[in-house]
Amino acid sequence: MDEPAELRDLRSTLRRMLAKSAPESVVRQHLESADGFDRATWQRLATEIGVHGLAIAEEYGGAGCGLRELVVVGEEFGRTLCPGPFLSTVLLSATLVARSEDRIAMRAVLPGIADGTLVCTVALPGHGSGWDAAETTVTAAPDGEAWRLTGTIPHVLDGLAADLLLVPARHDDLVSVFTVTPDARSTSVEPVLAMDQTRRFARVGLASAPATLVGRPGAAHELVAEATTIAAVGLAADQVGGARRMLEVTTEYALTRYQFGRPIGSFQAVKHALADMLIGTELARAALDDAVRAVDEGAPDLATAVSAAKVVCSETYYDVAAAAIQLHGGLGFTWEHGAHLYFKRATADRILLGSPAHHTERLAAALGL
Amino acid sequence: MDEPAELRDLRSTLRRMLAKSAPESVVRQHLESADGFDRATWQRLATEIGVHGLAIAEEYGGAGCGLRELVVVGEEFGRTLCPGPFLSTVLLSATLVARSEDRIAMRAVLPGIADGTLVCTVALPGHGSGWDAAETTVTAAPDGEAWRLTGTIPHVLDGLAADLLLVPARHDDLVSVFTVTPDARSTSVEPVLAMDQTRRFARVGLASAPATLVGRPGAAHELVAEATTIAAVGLAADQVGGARRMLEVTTEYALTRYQFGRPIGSFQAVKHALADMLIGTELARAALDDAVRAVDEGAPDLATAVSAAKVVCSETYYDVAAAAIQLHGGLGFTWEHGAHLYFKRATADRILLGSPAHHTERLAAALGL
Amino acid sequence: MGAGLLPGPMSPEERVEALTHRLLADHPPAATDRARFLAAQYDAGLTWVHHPVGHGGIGVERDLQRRVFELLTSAGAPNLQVESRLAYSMGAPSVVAWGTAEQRERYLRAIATGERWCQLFSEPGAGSDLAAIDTRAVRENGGWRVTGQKVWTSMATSSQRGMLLARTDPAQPKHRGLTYFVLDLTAPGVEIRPLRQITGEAEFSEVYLTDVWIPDADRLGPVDAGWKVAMSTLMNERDMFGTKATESGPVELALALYRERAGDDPALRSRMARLWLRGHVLRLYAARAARRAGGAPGPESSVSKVGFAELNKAGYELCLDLLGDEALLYDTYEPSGGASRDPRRLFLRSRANSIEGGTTEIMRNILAERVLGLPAEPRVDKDLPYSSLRRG
Amino acid sequence: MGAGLLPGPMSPEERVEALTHRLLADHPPAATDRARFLAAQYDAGLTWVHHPVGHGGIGVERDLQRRVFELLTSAGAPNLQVESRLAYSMGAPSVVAWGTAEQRERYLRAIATGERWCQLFSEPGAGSDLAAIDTRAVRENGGWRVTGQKVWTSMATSSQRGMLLARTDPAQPKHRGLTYFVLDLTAPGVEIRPLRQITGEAEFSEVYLTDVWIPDADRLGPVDAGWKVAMSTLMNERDMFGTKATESGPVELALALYRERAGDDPALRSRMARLWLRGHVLRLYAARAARRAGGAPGPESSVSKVGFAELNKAGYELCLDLLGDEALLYDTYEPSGGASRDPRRLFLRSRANSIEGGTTEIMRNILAERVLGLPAEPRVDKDLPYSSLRRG
Repeated sequence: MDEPAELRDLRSTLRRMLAKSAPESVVRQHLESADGFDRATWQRLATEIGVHGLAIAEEYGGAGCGLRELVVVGEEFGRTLCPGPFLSTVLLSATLVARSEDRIAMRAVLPGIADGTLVCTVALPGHGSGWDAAETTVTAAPDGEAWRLTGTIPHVLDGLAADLLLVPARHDDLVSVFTVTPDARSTSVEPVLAMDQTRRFARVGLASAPATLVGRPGAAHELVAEATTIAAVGLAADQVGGARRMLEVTTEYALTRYQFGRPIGSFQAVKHALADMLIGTELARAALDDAVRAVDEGAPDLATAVSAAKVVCSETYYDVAAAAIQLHGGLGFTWEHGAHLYFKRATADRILLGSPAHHTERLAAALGL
Repeated sequence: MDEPAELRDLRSTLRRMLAKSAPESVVRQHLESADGFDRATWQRLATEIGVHGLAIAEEYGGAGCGLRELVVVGEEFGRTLCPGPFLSTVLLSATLVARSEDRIAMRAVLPGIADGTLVCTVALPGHGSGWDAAETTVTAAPDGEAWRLTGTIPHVLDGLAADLLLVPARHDDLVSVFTVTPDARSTSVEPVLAMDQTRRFARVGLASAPATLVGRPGAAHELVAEATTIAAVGLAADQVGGARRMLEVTTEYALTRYQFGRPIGSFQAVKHALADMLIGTELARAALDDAVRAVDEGAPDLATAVSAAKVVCSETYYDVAAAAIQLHGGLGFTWEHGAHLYFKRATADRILLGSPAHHTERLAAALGL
Repeated sequence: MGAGLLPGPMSPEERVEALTHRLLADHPPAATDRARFLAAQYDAGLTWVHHPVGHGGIGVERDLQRRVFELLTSAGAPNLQVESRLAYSMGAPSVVAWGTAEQRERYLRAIATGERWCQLFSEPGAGSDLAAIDTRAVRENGGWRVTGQKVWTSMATSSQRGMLLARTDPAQPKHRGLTYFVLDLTAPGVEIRPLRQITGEAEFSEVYLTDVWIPDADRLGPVDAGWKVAMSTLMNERDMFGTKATESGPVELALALYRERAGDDPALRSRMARLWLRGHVLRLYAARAARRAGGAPGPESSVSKVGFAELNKAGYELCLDLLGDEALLYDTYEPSGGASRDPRRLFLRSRANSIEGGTTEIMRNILAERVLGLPAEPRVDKDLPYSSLRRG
Repeated sequence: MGAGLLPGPMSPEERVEALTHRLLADHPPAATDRARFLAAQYDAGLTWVHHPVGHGGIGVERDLQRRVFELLTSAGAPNLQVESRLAYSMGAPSVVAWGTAEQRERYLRAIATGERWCQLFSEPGAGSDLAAIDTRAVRENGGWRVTGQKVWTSMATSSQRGMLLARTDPAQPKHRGLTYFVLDLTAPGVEIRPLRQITGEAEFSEVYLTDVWIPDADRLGPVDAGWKVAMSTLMNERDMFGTKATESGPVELALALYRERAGDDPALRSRMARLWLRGHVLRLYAARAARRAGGAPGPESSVSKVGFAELNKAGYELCLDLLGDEALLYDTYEPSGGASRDPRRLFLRSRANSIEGGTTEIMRNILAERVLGLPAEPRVDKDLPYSSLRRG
C-alpha cells in the first residue's frame, strides 16, 4: 500500500477498533436485530475516532477533511461488514444537508451525525435506476410556516432506525427536500426484509406528516444528485473493502485447504480464479482512487469518474464474492461461513445508488454515444 | 457418433476423398488463386460422390435427399476447408432456384450444379444483417421478353468464378430474382480481398446486363429468405466441422507439446480451456441437428431453430478457433500453422448469412420480447 | 402375477403398456394402500422394467420405464423416481451391480415399496477429493464399528437408510482402503443435524456417526472395494443432476418477469433472448444425450451439468435485474422447509449449482480427461498410504 | 561536458531540464549528425539519468528520464526509448546489473549511440517454459561455439546484436545450466529468416545459429547463471508491454468507427461504453502502478499485461462488428513491413497479445504465486538434469 501516512494511520486505528467493536460475532448478532446495529457502539466510533464527522465542517462538529478520509472508513466498514448507518447517515444525509447550504438545517443535523447521536436517512424514491428526486410520489402541502408531507416511499434504507428522514417531495411545480421527524401519528414505518442481511429497509408512509423545508425550494434534484454522487464513491469504497476481504479470506483458504494431497491453491483452476479476483480488486481500487480525486478536486470529469468507479467496483465485488463462494466449495454455501454475507452485500451494493446498467448509460451519454 | 449408417457411410467416403483431393497442401495452393478452388477437382466431387446434387431432385440430376445429407458435406468441407463454391452454388443458388418452382430455371441451373460444371452465386445485397432482398439497389428494366439489370453489388461471394449470377433487383414496386450470365460488355467483376483466405468476394457491376426472370415477379423476398435460411444451416455445419477440427488438432497438440517436463494438456488451464471447447462443440452440434430436423420436417419452429443454430455455431466456431490459437501459443499465430485459416473462416462464417446479433434479434422477435 | 399370463406375441412397448394398464386395473391407486400398490408394481416387474424378472423388472429396455411412470402419474399412482429419488435412481443400480442375491432381494423390494435412502459420502475434508474421506470402519462382532462425520446429505431426516462410504484400511492408498455400506439410520450412534445454508433453508444435513455398529450383511461389494461401488452410484447421480436441472427453469421465470416488467429496455431484451437460447440449446443437448446413451449415463452428462449450472446462475441474475429495487428484498430467512419459488431465493440457491454433485472445475477435468483423453495432473497422493497424506 | 559545470544548487528536476536544454543548445538536432548527438547526450548523462556519472547518467531518479525525452522529442532529437527499444529498455538494465566494468563501458556507449539489440531467448520447444531452451554453447578457443534455433525475434534484421540465452551444461537442472551472451549478429553462422504470421506480415524472425563462435568477452554474467540475467531482462520487457499496450488504442479506433457507423444500435452503444470503461480503468491502473513503482517493474505489470491483452481483443472485435460487411475484407496479405492501421489487420494482430511477452495463463500464475503467495504446482522437472527431461 502506497498510502500517505495520515490515511494509513487512520486505517490502522480504525482496523484495530473494528477488530474489537465489529468482529464477525458482533456482525452476526445484528443479522436479525431490528435496527441492524448498536447505537452505543456507533456513538463510540464517533467519539473515539470521529469517523462520522470526518467530512463534516469543523463548525458543525466535524473534522473538515475530504472524501479521501471518508473512503478509508468506507473500505474498512466494507471489509468488516461493520453494522451501522454509514451509507444512509454519514454518506447520504450529511452530504445532502451540507450541500443545501441551509445553515439552520446544517446546525440541526450535522453535529448530531458527527457525534453519532443522530441517525438520519434520505427517503430516495428508487435505488437501481430511479433515485432522481423527480420520481418522488410524495407531495408537500404548506402549513403556515411549515409543511405537511403525504405519500409512501417503499424501500427506505435504515428507515426504522432513523431519527430524521430527508424526503424529496413535490409541491407546486417543484421538488424540494424536507426533513420529517417520524412520529407515531403521521408516520408509519414497516420493516421489509432485505436480502442483504447487513442492511435494513422499511416502507415509510407519511400521512400529512409535519415537515421542514431544507435548502431552496426546488433544489431536490440537485441536492439528491450531489449526495448520491458522493455517496456512490463511499459505496464503491465499501465494495473495494469487501472485495479485498473476500480475496484475502479465499487466498488463505486456498493455502490451507488440502485436496488430492496438496493445497487447492496449487491447482491452476483455483490459482487463475484468484488471479482474476486480484486483477479485479486492483482495477477497482484504481477506479475508486480516481473518483475520490475527482470529487476532492471538484474536477470537470467528476460524473464520469464516479459512474466508472460505481460500475467497476459493483461488478468486481459481485464477481469476487461469487468466486469466493465457488472456491470455498460447499463450505462457502453454508450459513455458518461468512462468504454469503459478503455476497449478499455485494448484490445489494450493486443496485444501491445505481446499477451498473444505469451508470453505463450515464457514461455512454457523457461520451456522446 | 450415433449417426445412422447411411450418413456415416457418406461421411467416411467423403472424408477419404477429401484426404486425397483437399489435404492442407491443396488448400494452401488455393489461398492465393483467383477463384480459390480447382474446377476439375470440384467436378470430380460431383461425379464420384454426387456431393453437389445430394439435395437436388432426381429429375434434375440430383439424389433427392434432404438437408440431413447435405449437412454432412458441409461439416466435412468445413473440417478440411475444402476449396469450392459450396455455400454460393450448392447451398444458396440451388436452393433458391429449386424453391422458385420455375421449371425453366430449374432445368437451366440445377443439372449443372449437380454435375459440378456450373458455378453459380446469389448476389446478396448484404451479409451480416442486410440480406433481405428488399435492400437491393439493383434495378431491372424490361427489354422485350427479357430484362436488363443495372446496379452494383459490393461483396458477392464467388463473384469472379461464377458462371451465373442470381440477382435480386427492383422493378415497378416489386423485387424479383433474375439470372445474369456475366459478359465482358455489361458486367464488371472486380475481386476484393477477403480476410478469410479460403473465400473469394467480388464487387459486381451490372450495366444494362441481359437478364432472365426466375420464378414469380416479386418473389425475391421469399426466395432469398428461404435460400438463406437453408444455407444458414449448411453454414452452421461448416462451423461445426471447423470447430470439431480445431478441437481435435488442439487436443493432439496438448498431448504432444511438452513444457515444464509434461504435456501441456496436463495443466488445468489448458485442460479447462479444451473442456470448454468440447462443451461448445457438443452444444453446437445439438443446435445444428435441431435445425436440420426443423428444415427436413418443414416444422413450424423452423425460423427459430435455424437462427438458434446460426448464433450458437457462429459463436462456438469463433471461440474455439480463437482458443486454438491461444493454446498453440506462438505457433498458432504463424502463417505456417493452419489455425489462422480456421480463425479467419470462423470470423467470416460469423457474419455471412446473418451475424449473431442479427439472429438474436430474430429470436427475440419470435419470442415476442 | 407373472408376465407369462399376457396374451400373444407383443413388442416390448406393448407389453409394458399392457402390464401397466393391468396393474392399474387390478389395483386402482385411489382405492389401494400405497405400500400394497408398490408391492404389486414390483411383482409385476414395473418398478425397474430393465431388471430381470423377480427383481422388479421384465428385462426390457430401460427407456420404457418412462412410459410406465407416465401412465402411473396420470392415474394418480405413486412415482418412486420422484418420491424416493436417491434410493430409486442411485441406490438400486448400485445394489444390482454389487449386491449379493440376498441383498438384491432385500434392498430392491424395500426400495420398491417405498424405502428412502440418502447418500453419506462427502465429508468436511473430502469434497472434490471424495476419496479423502476419513470416516473409519473397524471390524467388530461380525460387523463394523463406524465413526466419522458426513456432510451435504440431502433428505437425511426423511430417509430410512444411507449409502455410506467409510475407510476400512488407512494403510492402503486412499482410493483402495474404502468400503461401502448400507446404513440403517435408526441405528444407535447416528445423529442428524440440519445444515443451514445461504438461503436460510436447511436443505442438507450433517450426519455424525459415533461408534455405530453395522452388520456385515449390510456391506455392499467387497471389503476395500468401496470406491468402485461409490463410482457406480455417482455416475447415476450426475445423470440425475442433468435431468433435475432441466426442470428448474430460470428461463420460464425470467420470461414471466420480463413480460411483466421489462418495458422496452434493449439490454434486458437481448439478455432475455440469449438466456432463452442457452436454455433451448441445453435442452436439445440433454434430449440428444438421453437418446444416445439409451439410459447409460456417461461423462457427457458433465456437459449438461456445467451448462445448467451456468444457465441457472445467469438466469436468476437476469431475474434479479428484472426485479429492479425489489431485488434488494427477501421473503424469509427462517428455515421453512418450503418450496418457495421466490426468484431471490432461487438466485441464492443457484450459487451452489456449480458446486454440488461435482464442481464445475471437476466436471471440466472429467471432460478433458475422459472424453478428450488428456493426461491427469501429476498426483502427489496416488500411491501413498492414506495415513501418510497431508490433509486439511 | 560534465554535470559539475552547471551553476548553483538545483533540484534534480531543474538539473535534468537545464542539462537537456544545454545539450539541445550545444547540438541543435537539425544540424547535428545523429551519432554525434547521441554521443553528446550520453556524455551529458542524459541517456539513462538514473545511471551513475560516466555510464550515461547523473544518478537521479529514473522517472526524470521521461522529461528528457519530452524535451528531446519536441526538439526533433532522436528518442532511443522508441528507436532502439529493446537495447535501451531491456539490454542496458541487464548490462548495468550483470556486466563487467569493461562491458558496461563498451555496451552502454554502443547502445547510447544507436546500436540496436534483439532478444534471442524463445525457441520452438521453449515458449512458456523458457528455461527449456536447447541451443547449445560449448567452450572453444577462449570463447563459445553455439548451435541452435531461436524464434519470435523482433527486429532481428535491423539489429546489430542479440541477447542470447544458451545451454552450457545439460547435466544440470534446466534453470541452472544456462549462460547469457551478447551475440554479434554479423558473426558467421547466424542466419535470420522472416517468420510470417496471421496478418501476412513478418514482424518476427527465426534465427538459426550454426557453429557460431562468440568470444568469452561477450558473455554477460557468470557461466551457468544465464537464467538470472535473462530474468532481469524480462522484468523490463513485461513492463514495456504494459506501456506499449496503452498506446495501441483500440478504444480510440472503435470510438471513431462508432461515430461514423453505429447508427442507434443500443447493443453497440453499450459495448462501446463498456469498452471505453475498460480502457479508462486500465489506464488509471497503469498510471497508478507507474507512480507506485517509481520505475521498478514488478509483478503488478502482469495485471496490465492481462488487462490490455483482453481489452485489445475485445476492442478490435467491436471494431469488426462496427465495420459490418466490410469486416469480411482485408487490405493486403503481402508482407509490407508497413504500419497499417487497418482495423481488420489490428484485429488479427491482437490475437497474439495474450501470447507474446508471456501468455495470459503464465501471467495469472505469476500473480497468484508472486503476489498472492499461492504454492507452485508440483514440478516434475525441477531437480532433474536437463538432458533427462521429456520434451516436445
